[in-house]
Amino acid sequence: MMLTVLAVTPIIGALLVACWPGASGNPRLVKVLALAVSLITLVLAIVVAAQFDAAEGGYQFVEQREWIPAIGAHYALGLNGIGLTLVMLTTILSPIVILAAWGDRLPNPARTHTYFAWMLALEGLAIGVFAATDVFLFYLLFEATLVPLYFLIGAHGGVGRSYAAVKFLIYNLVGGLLMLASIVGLYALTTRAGESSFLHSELIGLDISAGTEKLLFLGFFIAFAVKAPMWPLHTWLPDAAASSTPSTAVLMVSIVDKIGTFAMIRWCLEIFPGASQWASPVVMVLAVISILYGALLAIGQDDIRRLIAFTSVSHFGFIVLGIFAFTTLSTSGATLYMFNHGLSTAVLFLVTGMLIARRGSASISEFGGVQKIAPVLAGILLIGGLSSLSLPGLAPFISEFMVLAGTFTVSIPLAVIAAFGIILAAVYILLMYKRTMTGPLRPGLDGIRELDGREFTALAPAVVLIIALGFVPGPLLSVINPSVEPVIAQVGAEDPVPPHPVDAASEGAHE
Amino acid sequence: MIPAAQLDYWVLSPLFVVAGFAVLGLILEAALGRRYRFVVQTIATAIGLVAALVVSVLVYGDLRTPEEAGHVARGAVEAEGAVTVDGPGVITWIMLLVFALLSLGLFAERRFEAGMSPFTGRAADIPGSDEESQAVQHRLEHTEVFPLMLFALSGMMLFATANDLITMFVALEVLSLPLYVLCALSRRRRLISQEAAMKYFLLGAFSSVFFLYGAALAYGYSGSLNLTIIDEAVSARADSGGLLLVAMAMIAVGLLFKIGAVPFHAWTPDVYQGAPTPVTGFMAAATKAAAFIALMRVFFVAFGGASWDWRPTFWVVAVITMVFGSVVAIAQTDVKRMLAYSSIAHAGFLLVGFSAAYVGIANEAVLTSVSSVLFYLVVYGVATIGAFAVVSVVRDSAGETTHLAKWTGLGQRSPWLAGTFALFMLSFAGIPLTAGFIGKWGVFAAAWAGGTWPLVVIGVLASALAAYFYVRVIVLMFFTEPVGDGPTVAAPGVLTTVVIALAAIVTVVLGVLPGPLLDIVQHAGAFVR
Amino acid sequence: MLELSWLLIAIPLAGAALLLVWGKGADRFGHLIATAASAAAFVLGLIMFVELIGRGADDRSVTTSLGTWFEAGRFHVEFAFTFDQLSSLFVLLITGVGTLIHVYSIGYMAHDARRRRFFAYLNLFVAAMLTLVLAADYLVLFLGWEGVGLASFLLIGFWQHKETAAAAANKAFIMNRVGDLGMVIALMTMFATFGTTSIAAVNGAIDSASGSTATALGLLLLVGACGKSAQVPLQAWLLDAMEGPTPVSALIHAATMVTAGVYLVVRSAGIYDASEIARTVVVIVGLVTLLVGAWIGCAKDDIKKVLAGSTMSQIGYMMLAAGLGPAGYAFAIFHLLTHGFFKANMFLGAGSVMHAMDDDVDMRHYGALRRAMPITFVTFGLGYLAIIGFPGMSGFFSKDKIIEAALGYNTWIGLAAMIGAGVTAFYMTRLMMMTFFGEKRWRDEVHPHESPSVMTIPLIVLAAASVLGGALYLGGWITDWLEPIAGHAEHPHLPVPVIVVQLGVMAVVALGVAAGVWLYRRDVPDRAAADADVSIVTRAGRHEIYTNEVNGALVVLPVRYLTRLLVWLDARGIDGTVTGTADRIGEASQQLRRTQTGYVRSYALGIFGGALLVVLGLLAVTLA
Amino acid sequence: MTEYITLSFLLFTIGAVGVLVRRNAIVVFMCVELMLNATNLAFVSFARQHGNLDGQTAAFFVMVVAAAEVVIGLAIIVSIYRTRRSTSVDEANLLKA
Repeated sequence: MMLTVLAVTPIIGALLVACWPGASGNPRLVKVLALAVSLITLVLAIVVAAQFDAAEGGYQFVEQREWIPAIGAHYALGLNGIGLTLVMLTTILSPIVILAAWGDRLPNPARTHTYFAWMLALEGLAIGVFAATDVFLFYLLFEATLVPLYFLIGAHGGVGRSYAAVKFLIYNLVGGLLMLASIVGLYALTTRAGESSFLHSELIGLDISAGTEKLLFLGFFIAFAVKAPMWPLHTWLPDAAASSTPSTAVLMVSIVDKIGTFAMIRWCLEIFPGASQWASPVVMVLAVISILYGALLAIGQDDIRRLIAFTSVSHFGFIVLGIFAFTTLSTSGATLYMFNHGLSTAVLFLVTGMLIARRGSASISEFGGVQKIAPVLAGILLIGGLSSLSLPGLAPFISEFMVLAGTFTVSIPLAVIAAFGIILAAVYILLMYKRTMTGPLRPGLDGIRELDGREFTALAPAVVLIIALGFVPGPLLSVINPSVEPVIAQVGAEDPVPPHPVDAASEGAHE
Repeated sequence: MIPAAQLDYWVLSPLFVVAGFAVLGLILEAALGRRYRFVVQTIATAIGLVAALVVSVLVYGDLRTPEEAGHVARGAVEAEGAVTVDGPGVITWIMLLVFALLSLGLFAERRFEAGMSPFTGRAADIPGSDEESQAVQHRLEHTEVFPLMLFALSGMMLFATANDLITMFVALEVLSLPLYVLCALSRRRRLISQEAAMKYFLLGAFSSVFFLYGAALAYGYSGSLNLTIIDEAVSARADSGGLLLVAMAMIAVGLLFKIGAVPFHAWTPDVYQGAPTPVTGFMAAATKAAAFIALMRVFFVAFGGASWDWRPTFWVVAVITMVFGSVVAIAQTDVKRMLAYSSIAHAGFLLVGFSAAYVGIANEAVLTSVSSVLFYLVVYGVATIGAFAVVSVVRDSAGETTHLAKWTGLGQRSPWLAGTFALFMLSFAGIPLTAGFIGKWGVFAAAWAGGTWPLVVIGVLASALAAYFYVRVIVLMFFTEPVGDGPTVAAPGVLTTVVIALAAIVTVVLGVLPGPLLDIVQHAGAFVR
Repeated sequence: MLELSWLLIAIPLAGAALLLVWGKGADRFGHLIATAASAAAFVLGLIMFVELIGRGADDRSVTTSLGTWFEAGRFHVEFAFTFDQLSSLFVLLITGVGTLIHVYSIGYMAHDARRRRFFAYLNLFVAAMLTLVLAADYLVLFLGWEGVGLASFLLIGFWQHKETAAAAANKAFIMNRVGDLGMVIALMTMFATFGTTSIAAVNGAIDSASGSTATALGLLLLVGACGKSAQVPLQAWLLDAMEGPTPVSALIHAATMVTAGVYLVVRSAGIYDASEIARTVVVIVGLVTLLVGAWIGCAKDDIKKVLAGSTMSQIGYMMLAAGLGPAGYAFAIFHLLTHGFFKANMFLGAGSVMHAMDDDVDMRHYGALRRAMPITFVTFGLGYLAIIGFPGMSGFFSKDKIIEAALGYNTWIGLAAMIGAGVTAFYMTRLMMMTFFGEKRWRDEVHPHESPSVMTIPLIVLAAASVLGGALYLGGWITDWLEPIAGHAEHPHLPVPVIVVQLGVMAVVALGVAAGVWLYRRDVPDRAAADADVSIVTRAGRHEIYTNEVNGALVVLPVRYLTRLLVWLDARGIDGTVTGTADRIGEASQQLRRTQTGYVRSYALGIFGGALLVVLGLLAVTLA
Repeated sequence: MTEYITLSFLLFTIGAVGVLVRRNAIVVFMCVELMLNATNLAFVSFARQHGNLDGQTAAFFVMVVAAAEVVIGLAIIVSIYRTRRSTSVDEANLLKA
C-alpha cells in the first residue's frame, strides 16, 4: 500500500493543482501548492526509506493484485535497493526542481498551473516506473511518462519547443513500440507455457530459446538505449534540453532518462541474462563510444544547455558501461552513478538556467566575467562542474571510479579508453566555466544579479548532498549492493578474482 | 410444396426489432405532422435501439455452447442456416447498437444549425437556389434520416451474422443503400456531399458486384451458398481449386472495400469528408465493424480450411494498408480526411489481428484473432464517433471548420474540448492508459501467437508513423499560437456533449481497466459453423 | 596522540569551510582565522612529531582509520591515514612553511578585496596536501592529489578577471588531468591485481606480482608524478602558473604541491624497488627536467619564471634521486625539504620585490635594489647561497648527496647533474645581479621600499631555515630516520673519493657564479633583445623550449578539429539520418496522396487492379 | 456448360471495363447492372450444373436488389445532374488528395 500512496500522492497533487479553482489566475498559490505536494511526497519517501531493510535486499513493500486477468497483467509494485535509490532521487529532486521553476518565464503565463501539474504527474509516474514489478504495468507507465514530458517541453518550453517535443516523443515512441513488440512476444511465450503472466518473478524463471531471447532483448534494449540515451540514438536529447525550461530539462535528464539505465538492469539483465551476455561486448563498445563522443561534442557546443546534454550522453555511457560489465563493483557503481549524475546534472541545468534567464541567451560566447558580480552563482556552477568532471571528494567520482575499476577487471582496453573521458570532462567543464565566469566582465552583463534567496535555497540541498556523498556514500551503497549481487548472479557472471589477492589482515602492515 | 421455414424468433428478435422500428419510422413519417416528426422520430429510434440492445444482451445470455466445438464457442446456426447467432455475432450486434445510439445523439443535435438538424432541409433543392433558402426559412428537415439509419443498422447486424453468401449480399446492400442516401444529405457544402454520395454509390455498387461474383463462383465450386457447406467442400478438397481461389479473391475484394483496405480504400477519404459529420462517424465506426466481422466469418468459417492459401495475401494487404494509411495521413490538411486515412491505417492494424488467424488454445479463453479484433473495433469505434462529434463542434460562420490550420490554438480557447480530442488522438496512436493501446496490444498479441511476429514488428513501426500525425494535431491545438481569430467553438448541445463525454470516459476506462471487456470478448469464443 | 592525524586535516579544512560559508561577514578577520588554523595544525604536527621521535624505530608508523570510505563486491577502501617518518616530515614542511606564507600573505594581500577567499583557498590547500601525504590508501592519496590540484586551480586563477590567469589555471588543471589518467589507471591495476589499493598492502605484495605489473604501476604512477611535479613532458603548466599571487607560487608551486610527485615515488618505494625499468625512466625524466628547467631559468627575464624554471630543475634533482632507489630516496626527501625552505624564501623575496616595484616582474627594470630593500636582499641572498650549494648552506648538503648518488649510479648522469649545478649557479647569479646589483633601471615614479614586517619576518625565518636546513643531515639523521621506508642505502662506491666530487661540484658552481657575475657585471639594457638577434639556445629557452607549441600542434589542434568534425557529423550524419528519414516520409506522403485524384474512374481502376492482384496473389501462393 | 461461365465472365469483364472507361454516370451505372446480370448468368448456370435451385433463387434476390440499387442510384445521379447540369463523373472531383 505504501508504494501506491507514494506514487499516487503527486498525481493527486497534480489534479489538485490543475483543477484548483482560480488556479490559472493565481500562479503564486499554484507554486506553493505544488511545492507542498512534492515535499509531502519527499516525506513519504523518507518514511519508506526508513522502513526499508537494507541488509535483507530483495523486493520490499510488495503489493500485488490481479489487474487484467484476461491477459495475466498484475498491478504489482515492489522496491529493491536499486529502485529505492532512484525513487529517492526522484522525490529529492522534485521539490528542488519545482522551487527552481518558480521563477521560470513561461511562453504562456496563464497556464502556469498546468506546468506544475505536469511536473507532479511526471514525478508520480516515475515513482511508479521504478516500483513496477510487472512488465506490462512497467511498460504502461514507461510510455505514459512521455505525455507529461511532451507537454512540458512542447507547451512550456522555449524556442523551437514544438519541434523538440515532437522529436522527443516520436524518438522515444519508436523505441517504446519495439519494446511493446517484445512484450507481446513475452505474452505469447508465457501463454504457450501455460498461465500468461508479466510478473518479474515469473519472467525470471521463464526459459526462452536463445534466438527468441535475443530478439526480445533487442526490443527492450533499443527502447532503453533511446531513453538513456546512447550513441547513436542520442540526437533527440540536445534539442529537447535546449528548448525546454531548466526544470523540465532536469526532470528529463536526471529522472526520466534514468528509467532507461534502471530498466536495463531490471528487465534486460534479469529477464534475458543469456542475451545480455551475448550483447554485452557490443553494448560496452557503444558505451565507450558514447563516453568519448559525448565529451568531444560537449567541447564543441556553444549553447550551454546542449553542452550539458552532451555531457550527460557521456555520463550515461559510463553508467551503461558499468551495467554491462557484469561485476558487482561496476554495476553498483553504475547505480550509484545514476543517483549522483542526477544531482550534479540538476545543479548544472538549474544554475545555468538561472544564468541564462538573467542574460536572455544560452550562448556561452555571450557571457564572460560573471564571477565578478555573481560569485555565489559562479561558485555553485563550479561545484556542479567539478562534480560533473568527477573530482574526488564530490559524489560522482566514487561512482565513476567504481564503474571504471569494475570494468577494468573485465576488459582492460575498454576501461583505459573510457578513462580518457576524465581528461575530456575537465576540458569541457573548465572551458565553459572560463568563458562564462572569468575574464573581464562582458558589456551587457552588468545587469546580472547574484542568486536570490529562493534560487539559493533550491540549489543548496543538491550541492550539500553532492559534497556529503563524496565522503560518505556508505548509506546509499549499503542499500544498493545487496540488490546488485543477485542481478550479477542472475546474469551468471561473477567478479574476477585478483591474481595476487591481499588478505585484509596484511593490510596496514609494513614490509 | 415447400415447408414453412423454422425460425427461432427469440434469438433473431434484435434484427426484427431494429427493422421493425425502421418501418415504424416510415409510417410515422407519413402519419405525423411536420412539427412533431423530428422529436417523435428521435424518441422512437432511441426506444428501438434501446429495446434491441436489451434484447441482444438477453439473447447473448441465452447462447449455449454447441456440443462438438473443440474451441470455446457459443450460439448456433439459425433460420434454416441463413443466420448464425453466435458469441461474436451478438457482441457485434450490441457493439453496433451502442455505436448507433451514440451516433443518434449527433443525428439529433439541432443546436448548431439554429435549431435545425445537421441534414439538408430538402435534398431535392439545387444548392444555393432560392428554393433552398425557402426551405431554410420554413425550417424544413429530412426526418427520414432516422429510419434510414435504422435500415442501415439492420443491414449491418444481418451482415455480421449472415451464414449464407446471398443473405450476406442482401445485407450488404441493405446497409449500403441507406448510407448512400445519408451521405448526400449534408446541410452545408451540398456539392461535395452529393459528390461523395455518387462516388460512394458507384464504387460501392461496383465492389459489391465483385463480392457477388465471388459468391457465384463459390457456389459453383461447392454447390451451395451456405458457409457451413462451403467449409465442408473446402476442407474436403483434393485439388488446388483455382475456382475456389478466384472466388475467395472476389469475395475478399467486396469485403476489403467496405473496411477500406488498400488498394480498395480510395472512396474512404472523399466520402468521409463529403458526408455529414454525424453520418461519417456512424459509417466509420459501424460499417467497419460489421464488414470486419463478416470478413472474418466468411474466411474463418467458409474458407477456414484453406487459410494457408489466403493468409499470405492478407499479410501483404495488412502491411500495405497500415503503411499507406499512416504515411498519407501525414500530409493531410483536413481533419475529416486525416481521420479517414487514420481509419485506413486502423483497418490495417485490424487486418494484422485477423490475418494471423489465431484460433487460440483448445477450450481456453485467450486472446484469439476474433476476440482481439472485437475489442479493437469497440475502442476504435467509440473513439471515432467521439472524434467526429468534436469535429462537428468546431465551427465558424460557414459551418464546420475542418481545415487543420483553423484548429491552431484550440487548446487555449477551449481546453476541455481540445483535451478530449487529444485523448482520442492518443488513443488512436495507441499511447498507454488509453483504450487504443490495449486494442493494438490485443491484435498484436494475437498476431504473435498466430506465429506472424514480423507483422507485429512492422505493425509497431507503422503505429509510430501513425503517432506522428496524431501528435501533429495536438501540437497544433496546444503548442501553436492561434493565427488570426482562430476557431470559434460553438457551445455543444446536451446531446453532443453527452456523446463526447461518454466516448472519452469509455476510452479512458477501457484503457485503465480493460479486464472485463477483454474477458467478455474472450469468452464470446469462435464463430459457430 | 598520533591517532589524531585526521585532526591535522580537519583543522585547516574547517577553517576553509568556515571562511567560505561565513561569507562577507568574515572579511575583516578571515585571514587571521586561516592563519591560526594553519598554525594550530603546525603545532599539533610538531607535538605528534616529537612523540614519534620518542618512539622506537620499529613502531613509528601509526595508521588510523576513520572507517570505510566505500565498498562493493571485492572492493573496499578504508578512509585511513598513516603518520610515519615520511609523512611527519611533510606535515611539518607543509604546515610550517604554510603558516609562514599565511602570515606573509596577510601583508601581501592586504589590499585585495577578496582576501578572505584567498585565505580560504590557502587553508583548503593545506588540508588537501595533508590528506595527500597522510593517506594510507592510494585512493585517499588521490583524493588529496586532486584536492591540491583544485586549490592550485583556484589560486592560480585567483585574479580571474585576468584572462591569462584563468587560462593558466585551466592549463594547470587539464595538464594535471593527463597525469591523473595515469594515476587512475594505476589504481585500477592495483585493484585488479591485488584487490586493494592500500599503500602498505600494495607495496608489500608487489613482489608476489609479475615484474611487468610492477613496471606498469611504476610508469603509470610516474605519469601522475610528472603532471603534479611539472616534469618533462608535462611541465608546461608550471611557468604559466606564475600568474597566481606570489605567495601561492611560493607555497604550492615551489615548496609543497609540486614536490608531491617525488613524495609519491618515495611512498611507492616498494613498487619502484621491484622494477628496474621504472626506476630508470624516473632517473631519465628527472635528469632531462633538471637540465631543461635550468636552461629555461637562464633565458627568462621574468623573475618569477626564472624561479619557476629553477623549481622544475630542482625537482628534477629530487626525481633523479628518487629514481636511484634506496640509494637516493632519503636524499630526494632531504633536498625536497631544503628546497622547500630556500625556494619558498626566494619566491617570497621575489614577491617582496614585486611589491616594491608595483608588481613589475621584469628583472630588466630592477637593479640596485640591495640598498632600497636590505632585508629582502639579505634573506634572498641567503636563499641564493643555499640553492647554488654554497658550502655549509642547506642546499650544499642536499644537492651534493644527490650528485654523489647519481655518480655512483652512472658516471654520465652524475656529470650531467654536476653541470646542472653549474647552470643553476649561473642563472641564480644572473638573477641576483640583475635584481640587486648594478645601477637602478626602474622608472622614476616607482619608489622601491622595504616591505612591512608581517612580510619580512617570514622571510627571515625561511632564510634561517635555508641556512640551517642542512642540519637534518647531521650524522646522517635523515637517512636513518627514513630507512624503514626508503630501505637501507649502502654508500655509493664512487670512481673517485667523495671529497673530489665535492670539490668538483664546487668548482663547477664557482664557474657558473663567475660567468654570471662577469656577464652581468655591467648594466643590462632595460629591454630584452629581440628574438631575432639572440642565439637559438636563448630563443628556445625563452619559449620554454617550444613545449607549448609542440603540445598545441600534437594535442590541442587535433582535438579541436576532431571536435569540429564530430559536431558537423552529428548534425549532418546522425541527426541528418533521422531528420532525413522524416523528410523522406513526408515527401512520400505528398507523392502518395496524388494517387487520390478525385476521379471515380481511377478509383474504380484501383479496385479492379486490386482485384486482379488479389486473385494473382492467391493463385501465386497456392500454385507456387 | 463452361461456355455459359465463359460468357458470364466476358460480360462481367466488359461491364467492368465499361465502368472504367465511360464518363457518363448513367452509363457507368448501366455497366454495373451488366456485371450484376453476368453474375446472375453465372448463378443460374452453376445451379444447372449442380442441379439445385439455390443459384436460381439467388438470381431472383439479385434482381430485386439491383432494382433497389437503381432507385437509389438514379436519385443521386439526378440530383447531381440538377446541380451541375452534367452527368460526367469526371466533373465531380472537388474531393481529392
